[in-house]
Amino acid sequence: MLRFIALRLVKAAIILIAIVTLNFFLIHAAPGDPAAVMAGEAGAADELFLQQLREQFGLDQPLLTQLWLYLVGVVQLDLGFSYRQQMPVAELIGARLPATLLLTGTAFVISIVFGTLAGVMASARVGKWSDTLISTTALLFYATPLYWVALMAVLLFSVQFNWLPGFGYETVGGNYEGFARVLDIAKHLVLPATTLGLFFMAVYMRMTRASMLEVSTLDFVKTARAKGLKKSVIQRRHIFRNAMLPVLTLAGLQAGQLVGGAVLTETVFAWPGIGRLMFEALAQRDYNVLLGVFFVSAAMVLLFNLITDILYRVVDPRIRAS
Amino acid sequence: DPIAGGRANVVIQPEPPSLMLGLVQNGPTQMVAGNIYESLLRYDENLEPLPQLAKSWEISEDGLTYTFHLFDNVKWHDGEAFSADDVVFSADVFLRETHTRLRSTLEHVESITAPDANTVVFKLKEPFGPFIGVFEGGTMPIVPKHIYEGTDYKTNPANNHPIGTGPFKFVEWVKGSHILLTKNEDYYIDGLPYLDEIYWHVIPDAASRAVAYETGVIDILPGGSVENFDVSRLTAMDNSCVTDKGWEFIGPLSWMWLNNREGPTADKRFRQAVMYAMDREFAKDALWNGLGKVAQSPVSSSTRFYSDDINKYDYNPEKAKELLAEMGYDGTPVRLLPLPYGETWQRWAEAIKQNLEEVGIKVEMVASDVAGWNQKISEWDYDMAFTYLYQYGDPALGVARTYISSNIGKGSPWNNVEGYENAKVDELFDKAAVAVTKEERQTLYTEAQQILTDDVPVAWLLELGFPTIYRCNVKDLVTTAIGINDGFRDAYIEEK
Amino acid sequence: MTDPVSSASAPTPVVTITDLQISLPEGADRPYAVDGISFHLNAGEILCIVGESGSGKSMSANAMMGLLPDLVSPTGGSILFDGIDLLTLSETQLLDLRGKRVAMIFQEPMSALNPLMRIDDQIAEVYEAHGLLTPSERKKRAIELLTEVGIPEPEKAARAYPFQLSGGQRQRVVIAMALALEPDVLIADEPTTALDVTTQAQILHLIADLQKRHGMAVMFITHDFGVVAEIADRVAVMQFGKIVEEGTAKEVLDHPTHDYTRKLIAAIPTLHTGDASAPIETAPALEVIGLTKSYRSGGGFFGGPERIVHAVKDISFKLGTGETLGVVGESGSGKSSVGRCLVRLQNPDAGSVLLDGEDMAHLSGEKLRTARKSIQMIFQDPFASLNPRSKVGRIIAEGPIAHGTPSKQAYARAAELLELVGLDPSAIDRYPHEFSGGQRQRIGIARALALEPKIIIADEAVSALDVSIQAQVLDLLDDLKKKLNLSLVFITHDLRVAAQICDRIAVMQRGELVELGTADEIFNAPKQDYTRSLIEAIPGRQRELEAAS
Amino acid sequence: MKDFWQRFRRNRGAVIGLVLLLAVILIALFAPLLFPQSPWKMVQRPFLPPFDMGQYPLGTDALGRNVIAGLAYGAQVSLLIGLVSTVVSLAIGIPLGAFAGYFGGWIDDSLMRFTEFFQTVPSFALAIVLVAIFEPSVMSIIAAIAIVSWPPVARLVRGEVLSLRSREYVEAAVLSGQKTSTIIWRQILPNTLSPIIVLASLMVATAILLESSLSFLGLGDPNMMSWGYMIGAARTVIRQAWWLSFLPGLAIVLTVLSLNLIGEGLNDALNPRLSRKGK
Ligand SMILES: Nc1ncnc2c1ncn2[C@@H]1O[C@H](COP(=O)(O)OP(=O)(O)OP(=O)(O)O)[C@@H](O)[C@H]1O
Ligand SMILES: Nc1ncnc2c1ncn2[C@@H]1O[C@H](COP(=O)(O)OP(=O)(O)OP(=O)(O)O)[C@@H](O)[C@H]1O
Ligand SMILES: [Mg+2]
Ligand SMILES: [Mg+2]
Repeated sequence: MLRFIALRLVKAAIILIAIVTLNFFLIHAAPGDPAAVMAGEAGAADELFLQQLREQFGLDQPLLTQLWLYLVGVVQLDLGFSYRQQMPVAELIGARLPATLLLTGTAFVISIVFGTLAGVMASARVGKWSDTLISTTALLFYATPLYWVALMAVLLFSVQFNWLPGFGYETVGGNYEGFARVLDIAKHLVLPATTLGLFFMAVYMRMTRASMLEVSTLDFVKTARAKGLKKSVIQRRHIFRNAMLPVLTLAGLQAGQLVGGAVLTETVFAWPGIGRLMFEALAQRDYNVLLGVFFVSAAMVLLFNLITDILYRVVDPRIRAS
Repeated sequence: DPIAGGRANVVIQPEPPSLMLGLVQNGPTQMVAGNIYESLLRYDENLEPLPQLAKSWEISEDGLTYTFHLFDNVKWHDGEAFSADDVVFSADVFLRETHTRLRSTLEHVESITAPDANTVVFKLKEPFGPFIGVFEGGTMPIVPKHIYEGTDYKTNPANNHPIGTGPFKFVEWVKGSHILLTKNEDYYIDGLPYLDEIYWHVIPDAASRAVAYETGVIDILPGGSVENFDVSRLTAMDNSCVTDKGWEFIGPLSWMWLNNREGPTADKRFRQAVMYAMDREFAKDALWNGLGKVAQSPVSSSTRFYSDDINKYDYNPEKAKELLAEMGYDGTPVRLLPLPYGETWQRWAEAIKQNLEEVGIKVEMVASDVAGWNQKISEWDYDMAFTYLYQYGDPALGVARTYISSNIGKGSPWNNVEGYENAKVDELFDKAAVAVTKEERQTLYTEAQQILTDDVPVAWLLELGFPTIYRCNVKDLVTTAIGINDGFRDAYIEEK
Repeated sequence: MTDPVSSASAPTPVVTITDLQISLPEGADRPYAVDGISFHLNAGEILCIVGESGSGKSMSANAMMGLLPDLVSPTGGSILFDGIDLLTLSETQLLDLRGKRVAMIFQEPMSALNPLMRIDDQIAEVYEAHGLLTPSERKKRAIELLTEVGIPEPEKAARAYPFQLSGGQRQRVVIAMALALEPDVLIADEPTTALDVTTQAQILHLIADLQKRHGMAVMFITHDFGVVAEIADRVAVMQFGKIVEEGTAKEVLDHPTHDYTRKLIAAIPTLHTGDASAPIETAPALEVIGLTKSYRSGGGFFGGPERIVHAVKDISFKLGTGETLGVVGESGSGKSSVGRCLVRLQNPDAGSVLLDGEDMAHLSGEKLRTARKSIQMIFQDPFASLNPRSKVGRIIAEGPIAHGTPSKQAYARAAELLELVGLDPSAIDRYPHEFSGGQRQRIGIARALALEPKIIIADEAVSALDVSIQAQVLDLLDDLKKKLNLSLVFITHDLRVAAQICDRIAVMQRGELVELGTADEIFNAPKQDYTRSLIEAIPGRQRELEAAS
Repeated sequence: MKDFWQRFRRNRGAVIGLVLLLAVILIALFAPLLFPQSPWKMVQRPFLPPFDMGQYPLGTDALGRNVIAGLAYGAQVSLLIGLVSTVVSLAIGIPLGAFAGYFGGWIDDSLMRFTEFFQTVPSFALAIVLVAIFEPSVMSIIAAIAIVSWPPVARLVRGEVLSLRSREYVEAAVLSGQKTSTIIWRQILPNTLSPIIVLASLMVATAILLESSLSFLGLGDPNMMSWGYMIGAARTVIRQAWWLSFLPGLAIVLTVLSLNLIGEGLNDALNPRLSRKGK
C-alpha cells in the first residue's frame, strides 16, 4: 500500500508539472496583458508606466524563460506574486481556500448524504409513486441552471422572507466571537451550500438508484435471499455496499472539483472563495493567480483521485489484490 | 449639531488592487484611500478650492508662484510629524515616478520648495491655468517621506498598511470581504472626524449590493455601485436619500470612440449620422434612471469653460439616413465594443446598436472582458467603442488629452485613441492651457468646442450622473466636488 | 405417478407440487413459464429435472423458494411442504423457511457470492438470518462447513474474499452455505454448468455424498444427461413448461417413452470413438514446431509486479490434409492459446507454424492477410461471433470482398454457402438475431468457408449449443470436411465430442502437450495419468460402460 | 426499429420529453416567421408585465424588447450550441476513444493521460478561460463547450471498444483480412452506438446549461439572443421584474429536462435488460 501511494505520488507530481505547463501556455494565449489592464485601471498610462509594470512582473522576458522561472518556483511550492494584488499567490489562495472548502465541502456532504439516501429510497420503491416523485424531483434539480436556482433562492428566502442572508461569508463588522460566529457563518452558508448541493444531490440520487437496481439483479443477491435474510439486511449489507462503488468514483471526481467548481455560486452569493478569485484574476489577466488556482485545483483533483483509489482498495478487496 | 460616534457601512466596488494612493489612483482605491491620504486642497461643487492640508494659499499676480501654508499640528498615522518636506518629497520625487497623470502636469513646474516646515512653494515655468486644480487627493496625494524615501516604492511593505494624514486610519483588509478604517484620534482639526469606523464591504455582485442595502447591511452605496435599474427602488425606501452631487471635479463624460482612421467611421458624415441616430434621451431615462445629462460637447457642462454656443445633435434618424445616403454608406458592418463594466453599459450598447441599425448601419457587437477591451482600444482595433473619461475640472487636464494630435499613440486607452488630427484644435488647446486670463481661455475653448462638435471625432453620449444612495440620517456625506472620496471627514450619523 | 414397484420402501414425499402454473409478464415468449406441472420430491432422493434451455426448470425451483423474479408470479396450483402450501405464505413466513428448511445452490459460482464480503461472514449470515448461535460460534461452524465440503485450508479460505477462490471452490462455498442449517430440501439449479469436467465431477460427487449423509431431498436441475446418469434417483423431463416424462433414472434413460426425451438422449455423443481412420501423416497441411506463448500482465513503467502465464510451452505437431485433430484438456490448459496462435490472433513468442511452406508465425502485413485466407476459424459463441448490426450476407461476403472479390460475386457465393450449410439463401438479408443458436453457428461456418480455406480451427465450436443442435452441427462439419477436403483442428473440453469426430487427439495440460494419439488410443489406452483422470471425469461414463458390458 | 419505438413509447416520461423537445425545435425553427422583428428591437415601454398587452404576451424587458421573441430566438441559440458542440465533442471523443481502446498499449496510455489533463481543470472554469481567450462568439463558445465535454465521450468509447475489440466477430473480421480502419468503422463503432446516443442526448442538455451559464456571466455571443443572456441581463432587475429571469429559466429547465427524459427513455429502450426491469 505504501509503495502504491508513493508510486502514485511520483506519477501525480509528473502529471502536475505537465498540467502546469499546458495551463501556462493556455493562459498566455489570452489577449490582453496584465500591465495594460493595470494601466487601464489606473486611469492614465504611458509607455514608461507600462514598461515599468512589465519589468516588475517579468513579462518582458521570453515566454519560455517565464515558464522556466515559474516551474522552478512551483517545484519549491512558490506560486509567484499576484500582479494586481501585490501579494504572494500562495497567500491569496490560502486566504480564500477555507471559504471555498467550507462551501463546497458542505455542499458535497449534503449532496452525497441526501442524494444516496434518496437514491436508496427510490430504488426500494422502484416503479411506485414515491420513486416517481423522487426521480422527477432529482431530474428537475439536474435540469435547472444552478445560478437560476441561486437567484430564485435569494429572491425568496433572503429578500421576500428575510430568513437567511443572501450573500457573503459572515456578517462583516458583526464582530461575532466563538459560537456566535460559527452560527453566523452557518447561516450564511445555508443558501449557497444548498443550491450548490442540489445539482450534485440529483446526480448522486440518480446514480445510486441505478446502481442499486443494477446490483439487486446480481446473482449474489439471490444467494442472500435464499439464505432467508431480511430484505432490509440484504439492501444494506449486500446491495448498498456494492452499489456504492460507482458512487464512490463519482464522489472522487466531484471532490476533486471542489476547489474550482463553484464559480457561479460564489459569484451569485458573493462568497469570497477561490472560484471568484479565479474569475477576477482572469478578467485582470493576473496570470500567476490564475495559474495558482489551476495548480491548486489540479493538485486537489489528483489528490482526491488518489484518495478515491485508496478508498476503493479498502472497500473492494479485488482491487487491493491486483 | 453633528454627533460623534457610529459606524458607516459602505460598499466598495470593485475591490481595489491596493490602498496606496500614491501608487494606484483608480476609482475604488481613491474612494477608500481618499480618507487615509490627503492632499493640499479640496474643491467645492463649483470647483473653488477649499483648505485641506493647506490652511491657506496665495497665487502670484503673474500666475507663476503658488505658495501654500500648511496646518502645523499634522501627524502621520504612525505618530511621526508631518511637514512641508513630505509635500516636496511627494510631489517632486515620489509622484513624478509613479503618477502618470500628475507627471505631465508637473512639466509646467520649475521647482517645488519648502522654505520652512509649514510652507510649500511651487514655481511654474509659464502660467498654467488649471494648476490650482491639481491639489486634489487623487491627483496629488501626499505620502510619508520617512517611510518611502530611498526605498523601492512598489515593493515597500508599508504599501500593505497605508500611512497617511487623513481623518481615518487603516486597520485591516480581509481580501474579498472588507476593509476597515477607524477614526484618527489625532486628526489636526479638532472634533473631526465624527465617525468611529468605516467598513468598506466588498460585494462583487451588483444585485447583492442592492440587497445588502435593502436588508440594512449597507448604509451607503457610492455612485455606480448598484445598477441603475435599482436606483429608483432603493431611493423609494424609507429613510433613503440620494444625491448625484460629488462628481463635479471628476465630471465623468461618456462617449463612443469612433475610429477616425479607417472604415466608415473615418467619414465625418458617418460620424455625424451616428450622433443623430442615437436616442440618448431614451438611454438616459431607461438606463440611467433619468440621471445625468445628454452630452453636447467634449467639455462637460460642470467643467470650467463649457460653452453652449456649439452644434447640437438631437435624436433625428431621418437626418442620419440623409447623411448616410449622402456619403454613400455601403453597408459595411462596424464593430462595436461595449464597455465591460456591468449590465447598464451592456444594455446601452445593445440599445445603441438598435438605434444605429434602424438608420441602416450594420453593427457587429464584439464582446470582451476588461483586459481584452483595454487591449483593443489601446491597439486601435475597433470601429466604435464605449468609454467614459474624467474631466478633472478643467479642459486642459481632462479634455485636451483626447483630441490633440500629440497624444496619438498606441498602448494607452486614455489618450487620443480615435486618431483625430486637427492642427487648429491642437493650437487652440495649447494656447488655452497657458493663457493667463479666464476670458482668454474661454474664447479659445469655445472655438475648440465648435470645431470638435462639427467634426465629431467621438460620439458623445451622456454626462454621467452617478447617484450616491445613503440613509437619510447620514449627514454631510457629500460636501465637496470630490464626493465621498474625501467625504467621511465631515460625515456624521444623526439619531433616527 | 408413484412407482408401484418401489412402493414397498414407501418413500415419503417432502414436497408435493400439484398443477403449478407460473405466468410470465406480457411480451415474454410464452404466457406461462410453467404450465400445470405436478411432481413430488421424496426424502433422501435426488430428483433430476432435465430439459432444454427455457423449458421452465429454474422457474419451478424459484417458485419453491418464493424467489420468482418481479412480475413473474404463480397463478395456480400448490407447493405443499410439511403440509403447508408455500404459495400461500407471506414473505416473512418464507424468510423462516429459506435457508433453514429449503436451501438452494445457483448456477453461477463466479457471481453467487458477494464480492465485498469474506467467506466466513457470508456463511455466518445464514445463522444470523435465523437468529442462531453467537457470532464466534457462527465463524467456527463456517470453518467446519468449509472442511466438510472439502475446501483445502479451510481456515484460510474462511478469511478469503470470493475472488481469491477458484470457481470450484466458490461453488463449494455456496454448497456449504446451503448445508449450514441442514435443510430438508436442497435445490441445485445447474450447479456445475460453468465448471470444467474435473471440477464438475468433484462437485457432483460432493453433492451425492452429502445428500446421503444428511438424508436430504435434492432437486437437481441440469440439461446434461451425463450428469443425470451419474447422480439421479428419479428424473423429470420438461419441455415448454410442462413435464413430459417422469420416472426412475433407469427407466427414463434406458426406455424413454416421450419423443422429446428420446430425441434428447439420442443426441448425446457417445464415447464410442469414430471410424478410427488411420492418421494421414503423408501430406501435412500444417506443421507446428516449438510453439511457445506466455502472457505478461501488470508491470510497465509504474505498474506493480509482473505476472507471467506460460500458456503454451514448446508444442509441436502436424496436421494431415483432411484430418481432424482434437485438442482437449481442462480449462486454462492453453487450448485456445494454441488455436489463436495458429491463426495469428495472438503472436507466438517462439516457434513456427508452417503452412504451404510459409511460416505464419513470422508473417506480417499484406502477406499475413493473404496467408490467413487458407486458415480460418469457427468461434465458440454463435451469439458473440456475429456482428449484431450486420446482415448475414454481409458477414459472409466481407472476407472475400476484403481480398478483392467483386462484391456481387461475393454475395452470390455467400448465398451458395448458406445453402451448403443448410440454410435458406434468403437468410442473406436477415440479421443474426433472427436466427437460432444452431443456425447462427452455421452462419459462422459459412463465413469460415467463404475464403475457401484449407484448414479450419474450431475453438469450442459447439459447446454453447444444446445437445440436439450440437449433434446437427457436428454432422455438418463432418460432412463439409469430407466434401471440401478440409483439415480441422477441433478444440474442445468435451471429451465425448472429441471422441465422436476426431481422428487424432492432443491432450494438453498446463501449456504442454502431454499426449498425442489416435482417438482410439487416447480413450482406450491412455498413457498419461492426466489423460486417464480426464476420461474418468466424463459424467455418465460409468453407466455407459456398464450398459456396454 | 419498430421494436425500439415500442419500447421507447412505453416510457411515458420519454414521450413527454420528446413532445417538449419537438415543440422547442419547432419554435426555434419558426422563430423568424413567428417574430419577424429582431428580438433586440425595442418595441414597447420597458418592463411591460406579462399578459398586459396581447401583442407582447410575455411583456418586455429593461429596454422594451419583446420577451417572447427573445425566448423563441434563444431556443435557436441553445439548440444550435447544444447540438453543434455535442457533435464536435463526439467528433473529438469518438476517434480518440476508439484509437485508445483498439490499439491499447502506449497509444492508449498517452491518449488517456491527455484526456486526464482536461479533467483535472474544473470544466466550467476551463470553459470560462477558453471563451475569454478566444473572445465570446458562437464559434468560441461551441469550441469551449466541446473541449470541456469530450473526455467522457472518449472514456466511454474507449471502454466499449476495449470490450468489443476482443469480441469474436471482431476477431473473425481480422481473420477474414479486413483492414483495421474498416474493422473499427464497420464492426466496432456501430456497436457502441447506443451508449453514445444516450450520452449525446445528455451532453446536449449539459451544453445548453453550460452555454446559459457562460452567457449569464457575460461570456455569451453578444450578437445572439440566448436564454442565459436573458437571465443574466434580467438578474439586475430581478426585483422589479422577476418574470424576466423566471421565463427563460423555465425555458432552459424544460428543454434540459426534456433532453434528460429522452436520454433516459433511450437508455431504457436501447437496453432491453433495463427496460424489462423498470416497468
Ligand atoms: N425475469 C423474467 N421475466 C420474464 N420472463 C422470464 C424471466 N426469467 C425467465 N423468463 C422466461 O421464463 C421461461 C422459463 O425460464 P427458466 O429460467 O425457468 O428456464 P430454464 O429451464 O431454467 O432454462 P435454462 O436451462 O436456460 O436455465 C423462459 O421462457 C424465459 O424466457
Ligand atoms: N490475454 C490473456 N492475458 C493473460 N493471460 C491469458 C490470456 N489469455 C489466456 N490467458 C491465460 O493463459 C492460460 C491458457 O489460457 P487458454 O485460454 O489458452 O486456456 P484454454 O485451454 O482455452 O481454457 P478454456 O477451456 O477455459 O477455454 C490460462 O491460464 C489463462 O488464464
Ligand atoms: Mg435455468
Ligand atoms: Mg478456451
